[in-house]
Amino acid sequence: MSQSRIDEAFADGPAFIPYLAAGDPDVESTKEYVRALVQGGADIVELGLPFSEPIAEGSTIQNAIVRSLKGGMTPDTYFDLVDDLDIDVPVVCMTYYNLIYRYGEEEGPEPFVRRATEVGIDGFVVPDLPAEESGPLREACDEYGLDLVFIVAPTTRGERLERIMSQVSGYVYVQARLGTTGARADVSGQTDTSLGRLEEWDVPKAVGFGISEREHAERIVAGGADGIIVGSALVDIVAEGDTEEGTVAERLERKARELKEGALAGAADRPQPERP
Amino acid sequence: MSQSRIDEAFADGPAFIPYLAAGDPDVESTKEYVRALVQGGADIVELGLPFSEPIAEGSTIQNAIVRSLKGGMTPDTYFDLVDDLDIDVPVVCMTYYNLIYRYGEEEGPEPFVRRATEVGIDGFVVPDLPAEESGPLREACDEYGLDLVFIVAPTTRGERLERIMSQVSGYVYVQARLGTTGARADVSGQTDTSLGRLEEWDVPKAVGFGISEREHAERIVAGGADGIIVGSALVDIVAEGDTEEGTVAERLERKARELKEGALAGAADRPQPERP
Amino acid sequence: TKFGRYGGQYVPEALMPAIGELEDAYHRFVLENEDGFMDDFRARLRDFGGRPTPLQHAEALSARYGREVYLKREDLLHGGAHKLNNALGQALLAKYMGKERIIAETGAGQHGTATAMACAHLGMDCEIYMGERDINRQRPNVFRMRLNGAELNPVTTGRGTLKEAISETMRDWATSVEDTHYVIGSVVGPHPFPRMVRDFQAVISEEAREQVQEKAGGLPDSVLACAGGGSNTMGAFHEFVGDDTDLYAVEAGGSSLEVDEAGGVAPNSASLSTGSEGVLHGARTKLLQDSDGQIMESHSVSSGLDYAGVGPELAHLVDEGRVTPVNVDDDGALEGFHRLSQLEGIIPALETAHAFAFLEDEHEELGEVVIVNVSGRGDKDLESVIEETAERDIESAPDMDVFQGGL
Amino acid sequence: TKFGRYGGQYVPEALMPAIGELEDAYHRFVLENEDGFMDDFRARLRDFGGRPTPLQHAEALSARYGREVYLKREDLLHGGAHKLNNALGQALLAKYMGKERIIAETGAGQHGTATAMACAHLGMDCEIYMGERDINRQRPNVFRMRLNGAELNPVTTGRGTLKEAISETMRDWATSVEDTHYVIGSVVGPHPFPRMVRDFQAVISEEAREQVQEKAGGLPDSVLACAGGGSNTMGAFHEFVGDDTDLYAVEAGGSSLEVDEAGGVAPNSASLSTGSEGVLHGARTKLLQDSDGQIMESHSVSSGLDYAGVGPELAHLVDEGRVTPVNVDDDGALEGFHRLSQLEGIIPALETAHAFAFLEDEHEELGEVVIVNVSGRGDKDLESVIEETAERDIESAPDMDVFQGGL
Repeated sequence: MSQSRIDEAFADGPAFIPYLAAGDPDVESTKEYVRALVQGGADIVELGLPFSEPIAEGSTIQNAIVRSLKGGMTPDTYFDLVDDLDIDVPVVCMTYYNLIYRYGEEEGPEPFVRRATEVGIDGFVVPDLPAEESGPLREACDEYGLDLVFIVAPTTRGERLERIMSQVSGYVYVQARLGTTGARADVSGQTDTSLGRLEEWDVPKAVGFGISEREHAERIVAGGADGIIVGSALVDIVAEGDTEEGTVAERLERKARELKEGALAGAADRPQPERP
Repeated sequence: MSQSRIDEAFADGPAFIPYLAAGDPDVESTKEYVRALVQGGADIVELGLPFSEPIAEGSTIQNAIVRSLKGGMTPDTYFDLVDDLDIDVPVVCMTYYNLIYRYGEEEGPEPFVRRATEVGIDGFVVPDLPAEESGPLREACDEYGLDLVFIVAPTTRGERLERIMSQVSGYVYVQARLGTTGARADVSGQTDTSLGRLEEWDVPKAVGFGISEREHAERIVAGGADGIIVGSALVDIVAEGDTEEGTVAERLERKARELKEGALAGAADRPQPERP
Repeated sequence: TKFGRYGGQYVPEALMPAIGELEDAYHRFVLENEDGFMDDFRARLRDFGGRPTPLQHAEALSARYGREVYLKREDLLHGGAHKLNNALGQALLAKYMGKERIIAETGAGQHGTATAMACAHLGMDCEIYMGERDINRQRPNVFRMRLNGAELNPVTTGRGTLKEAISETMRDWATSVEDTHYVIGSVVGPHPFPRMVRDFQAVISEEAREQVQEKAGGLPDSVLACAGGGSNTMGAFHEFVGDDTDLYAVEAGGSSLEVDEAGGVAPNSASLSTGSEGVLHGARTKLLQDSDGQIMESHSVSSGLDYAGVGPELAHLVDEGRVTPVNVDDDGALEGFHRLSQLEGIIPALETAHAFAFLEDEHEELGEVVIVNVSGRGDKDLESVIEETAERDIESAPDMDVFQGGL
Repeated sequence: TKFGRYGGQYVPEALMPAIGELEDAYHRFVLENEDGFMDDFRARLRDFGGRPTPLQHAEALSARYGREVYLKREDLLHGGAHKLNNALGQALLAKYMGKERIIAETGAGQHGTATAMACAHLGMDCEIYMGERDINRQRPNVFRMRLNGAELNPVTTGRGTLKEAISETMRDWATSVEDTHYVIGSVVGPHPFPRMVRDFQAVISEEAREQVQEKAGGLPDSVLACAGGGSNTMGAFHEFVGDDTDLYAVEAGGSSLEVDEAGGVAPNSASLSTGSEGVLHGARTKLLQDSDGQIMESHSVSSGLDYAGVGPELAHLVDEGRVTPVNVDDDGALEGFHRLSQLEGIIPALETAHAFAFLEDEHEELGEVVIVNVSGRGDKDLESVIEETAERDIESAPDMDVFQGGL
C-alpha cells in the first residue's frame, strides 16, 4: 500500500489528533475551531459526524452531538463543511455505521466513502463497527484509497488483535480505558498494558479516551504511543464559549499547543521507535 | 302458656308499636320520647339497645345507634333507663345477640334475661337470631316468663314458618319487605302475601319495615295485621330535633296518634279477626 | 353448622331461606359434584386462575434460617392472591344456582378484585362494598375492580374498613337475596360459608401436601400462614390438620396488643390471640370486643387482616390446640415485607409479610421443613409500604429517598 | 450471527470480547446444557416463575368472534409478564459465567422488574437504566425494582424512553464489561442476544403448541402477539414458524403512521410495518429513521412498545413473508384493554392490548383457532390507562368519573 496522508502525519514525531463534533454549535464555528487546532499543532483532525445514538460517547460529546443535531447538521452539511475547511492536515471522519450505511441511493457504504473522498476526507473511525462487520466499508475505503482506523480496547486480546491488525490502516486507536469518551484527571494504567500488546504492530498507535492535560500527553507518548487523541477536553472548551481567558478559538489553539508540546516532550523522553 | 302483658296489648284492637333507639341522643330524652309515644297511643314500646354492628338496620337507625353509642349507652345504662321508665305498656327490647350473649358473668343469655325481667322488660326481638339459634334465649325467656318475638320475612316459607311458629311468643314481627329498616313512601305488596301465609297462626301479627304514614297503617291493618311497628319514621323526628312545628316529644306524640288512628281506621275497615 | 362451639347461623330471618338454599347447593354441587360442578371449577382454576401454583424451595431463606423453607406461591394466582380460589368457586356456584347478581365485601380489595375478575370471566353482574378508608389505602385494587366492570359501593359507616363493608353487604343481601348471591370473602359468616370457603381454599394445602412430599420427601414440620378472617390460613392448613404438622396462624399484632376500651379500639387484629367468644356477622367465633360485647375497631397496617373476627373453624382449632395463634406487629410485618422482597425477589402482600416476620423471629422452633403460604403479592401495597416505612426505622428497608418524587 | 440480512454485531470493540465470551457461554450452557444449566433454568422458571402458564379457552371472546380464541397466559408469570423467562435465563447464565453484577435497561419497567426479581432470587447485584419519562409513566414498576434491591439509574438524554436507556446501558457495559453482564430485555442487540433471548422466550410457544393440540385437537390457524422489540412475539411464534400457522406481529400504531421528519418523531413504534433497514444497538434491522439515518423518536401509549427498532429475526421473518406485520393505534389499544378487562376478567398490559384490538378488527381473517399471547398484566398501566382514557372517547371503557378522587 502506498503511503497515505495519515501515514505521513505520523512520520515526523508524535501526532496530536484533536476531535470536535462538526456543527457544534454551528458550521462556521467548527471551521474556525478546526483552523485554530491546526494552528496549535494538530497533525490530524478527527471530525465527528453526529449520530442520534452515540453509544460510545460520554456525556460531554453526547451533549455536543445534541447541539449539533439541533443546529441542523446532516451528512451533506458535514461534507460541505469539510470541503470548505482548507487545512493542510488529514481529516478523519468519526461517525456511527448507520449514517455511513444509509447515505446515498445505493445500498452499502460506497456512496458515503465516495462523497467523503470528494471532499478530502482521509479516513474513518466508526466506534460501532468492529472488524467482524467492517468488510463492506473496508472494501470501499480500499477502492478510494482511504484509511480505516480501528479501535483497540483494553479488553482486546489474542485472535481479535490479529483480526484488527489485518484490517486497520492509517493508525490504530488505542482506547486508554474501558468506558465511554470523556476527559479524566489521570492517565489509566491500562494504557501501557495496551500499548505493550501492540508493540510489534507496524501501524502507528494513537491513544485516546480521557486525555486532557499536557502531562497526560507526555506520559502516554513516553510510554510508546505514536500519537494522542483528545476530544472531550476540547469539546468542553467549545461548550463553555468565549470567556475572560479568551475566545473559544484562542483557547482551543492554546490547549492544542499545550498538548502537542506534551507529546513532543514525551517523545524526547524515550528512544524514537523505528518507523516503517 | 298464660296470657302475657304483650298478649294483652293486642286484645283490644290493633296495636301500635313504636321503636326508638335507647339513648338517642341521651337517656333523659329517650325517657321523655317514650312517654310521648305512650301518650300518643302506643300499645307496646320496642326500645333498641344499640349494637355496634346493626346488620339489619337501614341508615336512619344506624345513625341513631351511632349517636347513642357515642353518648355512652351500655347494656347496664339501658336497663337503668327501662327501670326508670314508669309507663303502663309493655316494653320489648330489640337488640343483637352478641350483647345478650356477652352480658353478665355466666355464659349464655340467662343473665341478660334475668336483668331484663328485673327492670320490667316484657320481651325481645333479636334480628340476627333465627329460630335455628334461638334455643338458649327461648329457654331463658320461658324461665322468666318473657316473650320472644320472631321476624317472619317475605322469603320465609314452609318448614321455616313452622319452626318459627313453634318458637314465637308475644307477637310475630312481619317484615313488610326485603331489605333493612327504614321509612318508605309506599306499602309493599309483599305485606299482604306475607300476612296471607300467616293467616292460620294464633299469635298476633305485627307488621314493620317501612311504615311511616297514617294511610300505610290503615291499609296494613285493613289487610289483616294485628299491629304495626314503626321505627325509622320516629327516629327521623328524633334526629331532626326541635323544629318550628314543635318539640321532638310533641311531634312524636302527634305522629304516634296519627299512626294509631290509621291502625284503628284499618281495623274498622275489616271484620275483626278472631282472637284467642 | 358448627365447629365445636363456634359457627352457626346468626343472620336475619330474611336471609335464612337463601342460606338454606346455599347449603343445599353446597352439598349437591361442591360435595357431590352434581352436574360436574367441581370438575368445571377445577378446570377454571387451572386455565383461568393458573393453578397449580408452585411450591418453591426458598434458597436464601433456607440458608438464612438453617432449615428448608418452602413457599406456597398463591401470589402467582390470577389477581395476585389466593382470593380467586374462593371467589371463582362461589361465583360459579351462584351461576349453577341460577343467580344473576353477585355482591361482595372487600377489605384490602383482594377479594373484591378476585370477585370482579371471576364475575367478568363468568359474565355476571357484580357489586362490591368497600370501606371508604380501605378505598383510599388500596386505590389500585379499586381501579382493577372498576376496570373489570364491577360497581363499587363505598361504605362510610364506622371506620370504613372490612367490618363495616361486611355489614353493609349483608344489608344489600337482605334486600336482594332472591336473585343475588353474596360471595363472602373469607371463612367467616353463617354456615355454610366457613365450610364452603374452606373447601374452595383447601386446594392450597391439597397441592402443597403433595408437592412437599415430592420435594422434601415427607410432610412439613410446620406450616405458617397469616390470619385475618382466615381463608388463606384454613386453605393452607386444611389438609395438614390430620397430620403431625405444626400449624401457625400469624395474626396482625398491629401497633399494640393493648386494648383501648374507652375508645372502642383494639389497635391490632389478633382475634385468635387476644379475642373472646361472641357472635358477629353470622357466626359465633373469637372476636375483638369490649366487656359489653360491642365490637372493637381493629387495626393493622395491612387492610386484608384488619378485621375484628376470625373464622369459626380456626377458633375451634385453636381451642383444640391444633393451631397455634401467634402475632406480629406492624413494624415486624414491614421488616418481613422488605426482607422477602430483597432476599427472594418476591414482593409479598403486607398480609403475607406477617408470616415471614414470624419465620424470622421463631424459625428455631419450626423444625426442619417449613412451608410458608405466600397468600398474595404486594403490588397493591406499594404506596402504603412506602408511606409506612418512611415513618419508621425499618432495618431491612431500602433507602426510601428515591421514592420521594424527583427521580 | 445473522438472520438473512439482519442481525450482526455492531458494537464498540471494548464489548466484543464480552460478546464472544457470551456467545461461548450461550453455546455451552444454553444449547448444550453444560452443568445442567437448562435443567436448572427450567426448574427455576417452574418453581420461582410459575410455569407452565395456562392456555385458556376464552369463552366470551370465542362467542364474540365466532371462533375458538385461546389465551396464552404469560400475565400469570411471576412479575406479571413474559419478561421473567428471559431475565431469569440471562441472570442465571451470568451467574454460571461467574459475573457478579447485572445491568439492564427497561422501557415499561417490566424487564427491569423481572431482572430485579431474578437478581434478588439469585443473590446478584443489579442496576437498572430507565428513561426519565418512562419512570414517570410507570412508577409502580420503579418501586418494585427498588424494593427488590436494585439500583435505579434515570436516563435523561433524548426523550427519556427505551432507546436512550439501551444506549446508556451499553455505555455502562463498555465500562464494566469485565465483571458485568448486560441483560438485554428483548430479541434485539448484537448476536448472540437476539437468538439467546428468543431461546429463553421460546418456552411460550413450546408450551402453547402442546397445549393447543391437547385442547383444540390441532395446531392453531393464527397466533397473535404484540411487537415492540419483539421478545414476546418471537417467544410466541418460534415453535410455530415451521408450521402452517399464520403469525401476526401487532405493532403500536401510536397516534399516526405519518412521520414528522423535521421534528425527528415517528408518532408510532411500527418498525416492521413502516421502518427501513439500518443499524441500531448492535444489530442491522428495521428501524424508524429519517432519510439521513438518524433514529426517530418513537411513540406509543404503551411504554413497552415504544422503541424505534425491532428484533432482527422478526425483520427477517417479515421479509420472508412468514410473519405478517400489522398495527393498531393508541385508541384501539385502549379499547382492547377495556374490552378484555370486562369480557374476560383479565386486565392486560397496554402492550398486550394491541393484540386484542387487532383480534377485534380482523377476527374474520384469522381462521377457526386463534391463540393470542397475553404477554403481561396491566397493573402497571392503571394510572396511564385512566389518564389516557379520560382524554378520549373510548367506547368500551367504564364510566371514568369514579376514578377522579372523591370516591
